[in-house]
Order: sequence, then C-alpha cells, then structure tokens
Amino acid sequence: MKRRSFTLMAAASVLGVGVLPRISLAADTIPVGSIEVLTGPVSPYGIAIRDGETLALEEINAAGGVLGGKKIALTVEDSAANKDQAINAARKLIGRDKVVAIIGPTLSAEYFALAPMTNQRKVPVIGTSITSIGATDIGPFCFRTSLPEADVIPAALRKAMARGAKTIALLYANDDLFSKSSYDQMKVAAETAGLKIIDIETFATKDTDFSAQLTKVKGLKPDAIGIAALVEPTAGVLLQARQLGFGAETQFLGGNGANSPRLGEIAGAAADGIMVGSPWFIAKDTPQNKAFIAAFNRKYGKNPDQFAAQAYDTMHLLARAIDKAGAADPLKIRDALMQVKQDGVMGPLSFNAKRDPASAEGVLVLEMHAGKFSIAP
Amino acid sequence: MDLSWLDDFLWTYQNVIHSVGINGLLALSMYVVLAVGQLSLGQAAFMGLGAYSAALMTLKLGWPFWMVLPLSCVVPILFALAIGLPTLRLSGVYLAIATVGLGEVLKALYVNIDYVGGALGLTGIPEATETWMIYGLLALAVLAFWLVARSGIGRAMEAIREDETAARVMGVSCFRYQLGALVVSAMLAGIAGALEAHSTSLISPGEFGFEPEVSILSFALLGGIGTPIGPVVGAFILTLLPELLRGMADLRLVFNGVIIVVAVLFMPEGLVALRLRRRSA
Amino acid sequence: MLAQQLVNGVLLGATYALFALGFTLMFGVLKVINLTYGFYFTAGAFAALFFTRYVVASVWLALPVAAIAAGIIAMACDGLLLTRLRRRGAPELSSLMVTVGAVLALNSAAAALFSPDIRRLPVGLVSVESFNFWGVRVTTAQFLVLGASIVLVGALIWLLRGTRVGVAIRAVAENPEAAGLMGINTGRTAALVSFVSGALAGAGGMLIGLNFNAIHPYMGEEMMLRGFVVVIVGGLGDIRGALIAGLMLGVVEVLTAGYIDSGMKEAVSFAILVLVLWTRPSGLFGAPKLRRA
Amino acid sequence: MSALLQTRNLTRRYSGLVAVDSVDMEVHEGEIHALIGPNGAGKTTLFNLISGLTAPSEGSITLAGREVAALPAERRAALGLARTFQNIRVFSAMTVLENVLTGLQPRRRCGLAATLLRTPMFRREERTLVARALVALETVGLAARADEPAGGLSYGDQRRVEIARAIAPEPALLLLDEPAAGMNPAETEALGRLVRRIRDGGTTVLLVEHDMGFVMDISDAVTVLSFGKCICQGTPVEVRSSPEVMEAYLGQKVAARLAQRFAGAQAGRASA
Repeated sequence: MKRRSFTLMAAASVLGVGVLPRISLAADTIPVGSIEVLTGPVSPYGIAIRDGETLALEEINAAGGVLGGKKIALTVEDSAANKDQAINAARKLIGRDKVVAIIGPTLSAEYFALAPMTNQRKVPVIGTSITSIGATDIGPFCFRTSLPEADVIPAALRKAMARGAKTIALLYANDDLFSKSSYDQMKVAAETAGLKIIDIETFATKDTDFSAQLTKVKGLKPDAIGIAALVEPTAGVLLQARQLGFGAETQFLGGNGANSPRLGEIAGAAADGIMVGSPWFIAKDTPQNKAFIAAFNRKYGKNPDQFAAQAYDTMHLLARAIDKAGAADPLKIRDALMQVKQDGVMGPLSFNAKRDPASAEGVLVLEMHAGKFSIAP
Repeated sequence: MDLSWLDDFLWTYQNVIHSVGINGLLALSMYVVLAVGQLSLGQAAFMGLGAYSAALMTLKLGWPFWMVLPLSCVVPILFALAIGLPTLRLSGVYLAIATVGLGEVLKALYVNIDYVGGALGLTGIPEATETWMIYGLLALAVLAFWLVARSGIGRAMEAIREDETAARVMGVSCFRYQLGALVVSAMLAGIAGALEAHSTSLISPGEFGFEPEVSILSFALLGGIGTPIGPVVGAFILTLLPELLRGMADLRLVFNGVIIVVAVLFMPEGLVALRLRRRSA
Repeated sequence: MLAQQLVNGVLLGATYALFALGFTLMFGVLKVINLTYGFYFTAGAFAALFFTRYVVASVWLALPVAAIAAGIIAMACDGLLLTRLRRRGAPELSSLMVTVGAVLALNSAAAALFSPDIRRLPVGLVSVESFNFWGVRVTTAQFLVLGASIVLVGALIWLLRGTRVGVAIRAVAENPEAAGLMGINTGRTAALVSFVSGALAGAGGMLIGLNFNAIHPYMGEEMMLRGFVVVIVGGLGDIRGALIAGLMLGVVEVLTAGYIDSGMKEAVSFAILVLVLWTRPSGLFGAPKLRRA
Repeated sequence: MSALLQTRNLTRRYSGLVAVDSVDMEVHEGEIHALIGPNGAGKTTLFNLISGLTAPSEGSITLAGREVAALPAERRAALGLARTFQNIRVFSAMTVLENVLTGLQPRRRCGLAATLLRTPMFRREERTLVARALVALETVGLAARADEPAGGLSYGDQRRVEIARAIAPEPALLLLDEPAAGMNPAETEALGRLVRRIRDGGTTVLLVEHDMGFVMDISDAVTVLSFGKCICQGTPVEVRSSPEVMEAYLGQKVAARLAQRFAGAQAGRASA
C-alpha cells in the first residue's frame, strides 16, 4: 500500500492535480459543471451551448445567485468530441470539482459513454442537445431538455401531407449518431402519420457524391424526400438533387441537422422549399425570446441559434432546481429537477417521468426561402 | 495518514490511468511489427475488432470476462492473416498500403450492421476491466518482448529490420517472422480493444480510424523501437501530455504528426534511444 | 435509369482517376508512397477557394493558380521531408512513415487554421445548369472534370513521352543511379516530378471541390482511401492502370449504391483491394513482382 | 570426388538480356573453386541464383544431390549454403559478435516457448552458439573486437566480420563474392591463408574474384564465365592455357584491370 500510494502521489504531481485546495472553495459558491465540444469539427455546437449557458449564468448570479445569495461557479470542460476526454472531464468535475450537476455533453455518443458512470455516482446530468432514443433511460440521474426529434418531426410531416404528399423517400447519413437517430424517428413518424415510405438510402457524413442514391430515388418519384443528416451533407444532397432535376414537385424535409442558417449559406437556392421542425425560432414572438436575443447580441455581438437557446433555458431551470432543493446536494437537486417548471425562451419547460421534456408546445415548422428560414405558412 | 484524497484521485483519474496502460499495449503492438521492418497502419482497426468482438461476447452471449478477454484476439488475428498472407510475400510496403484504409472500411461496415449498434455502437458494456489487469498484461508483454529481444529470435528480427536480403541468406525466413509479428501485434491490439471496451461503457464505430492509428505510430516512434520499453514510455508521454496541456486540443494531432516526422528524420533511435546489450563476451 | 447511373459512375470514376494520376506518377518515379499527396489536393482546392473569393471569380484563372500553389507545396514537402531520406538511402518504410506523420500534422493544422467547415466555391462560378441527353443529366462542372481529366492525362503523356524532361523522368524512374551517372540531375528531376504531381493534385482538388460543392480540410484524406485502392488495383506507378482502375471503381461504387445497398460502397472497394492483393498483387495490368524475384 | 554443387542449363533472362545463359557447372566437395570472367559476365547473378536471391528462368541447381532451384534463400541456408556480398552487408547497428550469432540462425533449435521460459536447453544453446561464434571470430582474427558495433569497423574488418558470419554455421558450401576487393597485397595474402583454412575445416569454397594472382594461387578449380556463358572449366593450369579463355578473357585484360581498379576505388569510397 505504501509503495502504491507513493507511485500515485508521484503520478498526482505529474498530472499537476490540486485535489485538496479546490474543496475549500465549495462553501460560498455552488459548483456546476458543463462538458461541451469546444475544439474540432463539432465545436460550433458546443461553443453555442457554452455561450447560452454562460449568458444565463451571468443573469442568475447578477440577480443574487441561488440558495440565498450563493453564486453558481460554472466549470466548462472541453470534450473535443472524444469519448475518453468526455469521461475524463466528467470524472474530474465530479471527483475534483465536486460539482452538484453537469450540463451536457454536446453529443449523444458522449452522453452514452459518461452517463452510466455519473448515474452510478448519483450526479444529475442534463443534456441540452441530446436527441437519441433511449439516452435518458440509462438511469434516474439522466436528464435532457432537448426535445427528441420524435416530438419535432411530425409537425413538418403533417405540413407536407397537408400540401399533398402521400409517399416519401428517406435519405440519411448512417455513420453519424445524430443523423441516424433523426432518421429512426423520422421513419416512425412517417409510418404513424400514414405516409408511405417507398425507399430508404444511406450515405456517409463526409460523402460528397450522392448521385447514385438520388438517381435511384428519382426513378421512384416520391412526393417528398426526408433528409436526416448534419447541415453540410444535407446541403450537398440538395445541391445534387437539383442538378439531377428534382424540382418544386418534390417536397424536401430536413431533420434537426438541417435546422441551421448554414443550410442556406451553403446550398443557396437549391435549399429553397425545404421544411424543418424546430423547437425554437429566432423570430418567435414572445417577451422571453426577445429579451434573450437582445441580451445575447449585447454580450456576443451575434444572433443565438437553437443550441444556445436550449442551453440558456437549461441553466435557468437548473438554478431554479437548486433553489428548490434548498441545498447543494446532487440527490436533492435531482428530486427538485423532477418538479420545477419554467416558461422560457423555448416555451414551457419541465420534465416528464422519463426525464425528457414534458411539452412539445413550442414546436414550429420552418421553410426556407432565398437562403433564409421563416415560419412555414 | 488520511488516504481519502487518494480514493478521490483514483476515481477521478481512473479513465486516464486506464487509457495510459491501454495505449502502452497498443504501442507494443506497433513495436512488434516495426521490429521486423514492416509497418502496419491497421493497429487501431485490429483494436476495434477486438473491442467489438469482446463487447458482443459480453452483451449478446453473456460470457464472463475471463473468457472474453483471451478470445477477443481471435477476430483480429483472422484479419491479420487475411491481410498479411498475401502482402508479406511481396516486398516492402504492401502491408502498410493494404492496412491504411482498414480502419475506415471497418467503420463503414460497423455503421451498416444494426446488430453491432450502427452509428451509436455498443452501449451498456459492463465495467469489467480492472487497473491491475491492464498493467499486469502490459508488464507481461514488456517482459516477453524483452526476453525475445535478448535471444536468437530477437537477433533474427533485428537482422530482418536491418537488411532483409542478408538475413535471408543466413537462413532467416522473413515471411514467417513478419507474419508471426503481425499476428502477435493483432493479438495485443485486440486484447487492448477488449480492455478498452470493458473500461468505458460505450464503443462506437468512429473510434478506430486513421487518426488513432497514426497516434499509435507516434507512440512507438517517440519511444524508439530499440527496446520494448521505449514505445511504452512514448505512449505514456503522449497520453498524459494532452491532459496537462488542455486547451491545445486542436494541436494534439499536429503534435503527434510532427513527432513522427522528427523521429524518422532526426532521431531514428527514438527519444528513449536505448538498445539492449545482449551479451558481452 | 441505368444509363444515368452509368454516367454517374463514369463521372465519379473520372474524379478518382484524376486524383490517382499524380499519386501513381509520384510512386512510379520517386518510389515513395507519399501520403501527403492528399494534402496537395486539399491545398489546391483551398487556393482556388481563396483566389476566386478574394481575387477574381474565374475558373480558368483559378485552375492554374490551384495547380501551381499545390505544386509548390508538393515541392516544398518533398524537399523538406524526403530529400534527406533519399540522400541517406533510407528504406522506403522510413519515407512512408514520414509522410504518414506529416499528413496528420498538415491536415490537423489546416483544420485548426481554417476550421473544418465545408465551404464551396462562389455560387455562379460555373453555370449550375445541367444538360439533358435523352433523360441523362450532366452538369457543366461534370463536363469540366471530364474534360480537364482528359486534357491533363494528355498533357502528362506528352510530357513523359514527347519532351527531353520526360526522358529524364523516365530514366530516373527506371534506375536513379544509372540516370545520375548519365548526367541527369536526379535531385532536380525529383523536384520536378513532385511539382507535376502536386499540380495534378491541386487541379484535381479544385475541380472535384467544384463538382461536389465541398471544400474542407479533410477532403484529401477522404480521397486518399479511394486513391490507394485505385493505384493498387491499377498497379503501383502504372498511369494507364490508374485511369482504368479509377473509372472502374467509380462505376462499381455507383452500381453498388444504386442496385444493391448504398451502405456497401466502401466495403465493396476494399473487397476489391483485398481480392487484387490476393490474386494479382502488382495490379490488374502488371506482372507479379514477388519478393524472390 | 562427388559434385557438391551442380547446375544444369541454369539460365536467367532479364528483359532482352540473358545474364546467365545455360550454365553447367560443378563444384566438388573440399575444393576452392573460383568463378572468373570480365565485368558483366554474370558472376554475381550466378551467385544470386545459387544462393536463392534470384529465381532462375530455367535450369536446375542441386546441392549435395538435392534439387534446390525452387527453394527460397533461407531454406538453402539451412541446407548448408552460406555467402558474403560484394558490397558489404554487415548489420551495422549490431556488435561484431551479434553479427556472427545471426549467422548461426540455421543452427538454432529453441523455439518461442523455450525462449520465453528461458529453459535450461535455451541457456545451453545460447552458450554453445556464443562459443561457436567466438571460434569463427578467432578464425578471422577478430575475437578481441567482439563487442564493438560492427558499423564502426574498417572496411577490411567488416569484410572479415561477414566471412566470420558466413563460416560460423560451418556451411557445406561458402560463396565469397569478391573477398579481396579493396585489399592491399598483405591483406590479400592473409585472406588466401584464411580461405585455405576454411577449406581445410571442411567447407567447400566458391569465390568470385578479379585478382588473377590470388585466384590462380589458391584455386583447385576455375570456371570462366563470359557474356553469361560458361566457356571453360578446369584447373588453374588448364584454364590459363585454354585458347578460348585467352581470347575471351585475357584479350580483355586491360578492361578487366581497369574494372578492378574502379571497383577498388569504389570500395575505398564506401568504407570511408
């Protein structure tokens, strides 16, 4: 034992760890952690989330903090979209920083990797961008505030059917978890809504040539085409579809990945007419939303996107739960999370028994015209 | 002495400690191929095959870990034979070329097979890897390679590395040694994969592609292949360094790449430029 | 529909062939598997992107700019990474390892510098209109790729067969030592071959980026995987083989995606690679070269 | 005397060039046999064919009555064939002793299991091999430098390491490719004594050499190769008096001398 502890102390000094001093800080602030992708290809999402939650945090602390004047101290760790780094970050936040709850991580795969461990350690984790089926089934400490796409897609499908669609072909990126779960839920939603699925095609997220799949789909003449992929391949599919002669007679529907202003920037006119379901839209006319957008612009000099909005709401909801719990205790905060309600920028937000968002009231259908989304007529 | 901080420390850094050891095993799996003058760019792919087959044995068949761990090297070895048998009969770099895309191709395969979890991969893998298993195996592997290096087999391997033709006229069958090394290397990588899968609860298709592959090569080259210790030291350094230099995540891979370039151009012996003294007469 | 799919396949195959051209030339002459080749491809595309965005939005000017920029980068990479090894007479494994490390560093640095976002050349650089021949659609960009591939192949063959420089290149490819003794400056020939290969890659990067509307730091790495299959199936260093194998791979991939399962595309190309390695390791068109020979 | 090595119709073609053209040659047990001929006559190719580094286009090679033409080089080594190279190929990162130990690979019997377990048999074998290697080093006069890195030795000493490495397993047939190249007269004389000692130890020697004095002095038999063809085979006296050789070989004496000097200069540069 003695030798082992020596080795470990040596290792500890190598790692430059200050385990001990951090604990004393915990008395006057409430430590909260967040794990987001801040570097690498996926970083735009993680950075938007960090911006949203940081804005909310400043508002909360400026308004007197929680638990009668204690400030929330937020530590944001970078996961770099890497499973091991996400796990390391969660372990550090819990073991070293003693956080009472974790917001994040950005990606579903990271969530599946770290949630079994945090759940075992009984620390609530609240995903703000997790859309995969089954994520919150991992355990009672696993939450998310993002609507699963199953709640978002039907609205867009209904709109397409109202415009006369009876058959649909689905295309999705099968190597990306976000896209795959988007497709899974699109498929179920289409079946439930009574749309006939006449073809399913796959591609890889980094593919650039979709002509084989699109040519096949074109031969089957579907009324609508659903694309479940991140924004860049979605744009690529649309551009090539137009080249192969798909016109206005075919309606295009996008998954959550297509719900980004970047779609118009990349695909230009080729993206005209695509519809997406969205839990939030920048032009949504509520006082909370207007205040949020103004504050976000003041702080960052740019408009927020849906990921920032979701993170912003989540941080406010967590603060409420800490207050309601009455103590900086992860167990009590978990129970409080099950009870709190809030009317935020996304609309009404609370958790159902499966720790998913209880309401899909805020969902809108957006349609693209001339490179910009607007609420579909 | 109050050791509760130690428990915290161990818990907090458990995953780092595991990664360090597993990367050490991977570095050794690269070492053994380099030691016979070949280059395999499929070590991450072999690791992925081990991880997937082990996780499937645990999740779908419910086999105990002590059975799963040794069996996890079967599939990687079969792949190593399928690729090694034709390419190692050829001269030079065919093995490297044939393995360079293996990781990416297997990724495409994994995402297309729902039985292995598609794009998500396999989740809910029970935590069965213990720290002592990783470091025990690592110590065992280092010892074994050290014993081999200080023997006739080790001399034959070094001869192949220095001059294949000269080695052949001395009765050394380059093909047999190289195929054997590849099989051992696939075995080690496969076991490392099984340990990795049962250390974190998730394995996903994207984890075993080109970038981890090149990182494994940088472990081995940083440490140098003069001794089996070198690659392990290289793996330790390059796994811990990003933990120390957080915020430079974007540059981590740049750094790994530069290490390879510098190692080959300027210090072919590696950073830990040791060479076993086999015997003094 | 089959006609359209075959056209899709040939057009995709033309991009593979175009990519593999410089790669196989580089191996044929310099006897090095140079993995940084994928980076030249990316570099050409980015050079064209910046040129058309900030200087002049013209395809005809951007193409030589992309080619020359990538050619210079290729020459610099060869000079910095491989000349030293060549002089030392290092084994080909060392050269391969250097380029493996270099390509990881270069790609990651490019991603950190330019962000990994997918960009596209300015809209309207070429007409987006597509032509319809009896139901088969081909776009202007695709014609451009096809046409440029044919012109570049022609130019390369002329360079190798019809010029003094070409004679020197072929002599170095045959036997560098003998070529050196005959008074050919092998160092300069190596630099020239690097430049030509890099220029081919850069031109390919721009045309393919234009065709698929996607320019990003990892585009070269993506192509590299296909490039390997093409040069091995075609025979390492065999230009004609690379062209045929490229077209073949494109058609096979498209037909697999169109008629079997779009998820099997990668697996099919790798299966072809393994099959060729087992049966005809020197490529479909070459004579087998065993270790014993 | 029975033929230890026999080639029949041995031929190797390269595109448009016949490097070795239906060579019939016999090397008898216990002799020192020289292979001579002008530069480019195909001597090194013939060596590569015999040692298995080059595959024949046609013909047969028998070693001690056994057909070996289809066997890879490593199998022929196990059957008692050893060789040195014209351009020295010692393992420069290894010590002198390790080089010679590597030459003893065909005599190694312990497998992986014995190696890992360090069985008594393994230890005994290592001791025996080291002893044999030291004997070989003693023979070439390098025993004192056994622990030096081979790469640091002089050109002549590296050549001797190569010879020690080749004779350590006590091969039935030893092929020496231009062993005297780049040596001064005193060294050449010492080499002659060494080759005789090797022969007396029971190893048949086949050597390629340009130094005619050396060849005529030590050889029991000589084979003359010209343009890939075997034009004469016999004792040194017979060969010297053969009109074909006079015509084909000695007529080109000047060229051969020049070639020899060139090779020597090259070798000198390589060792520098």
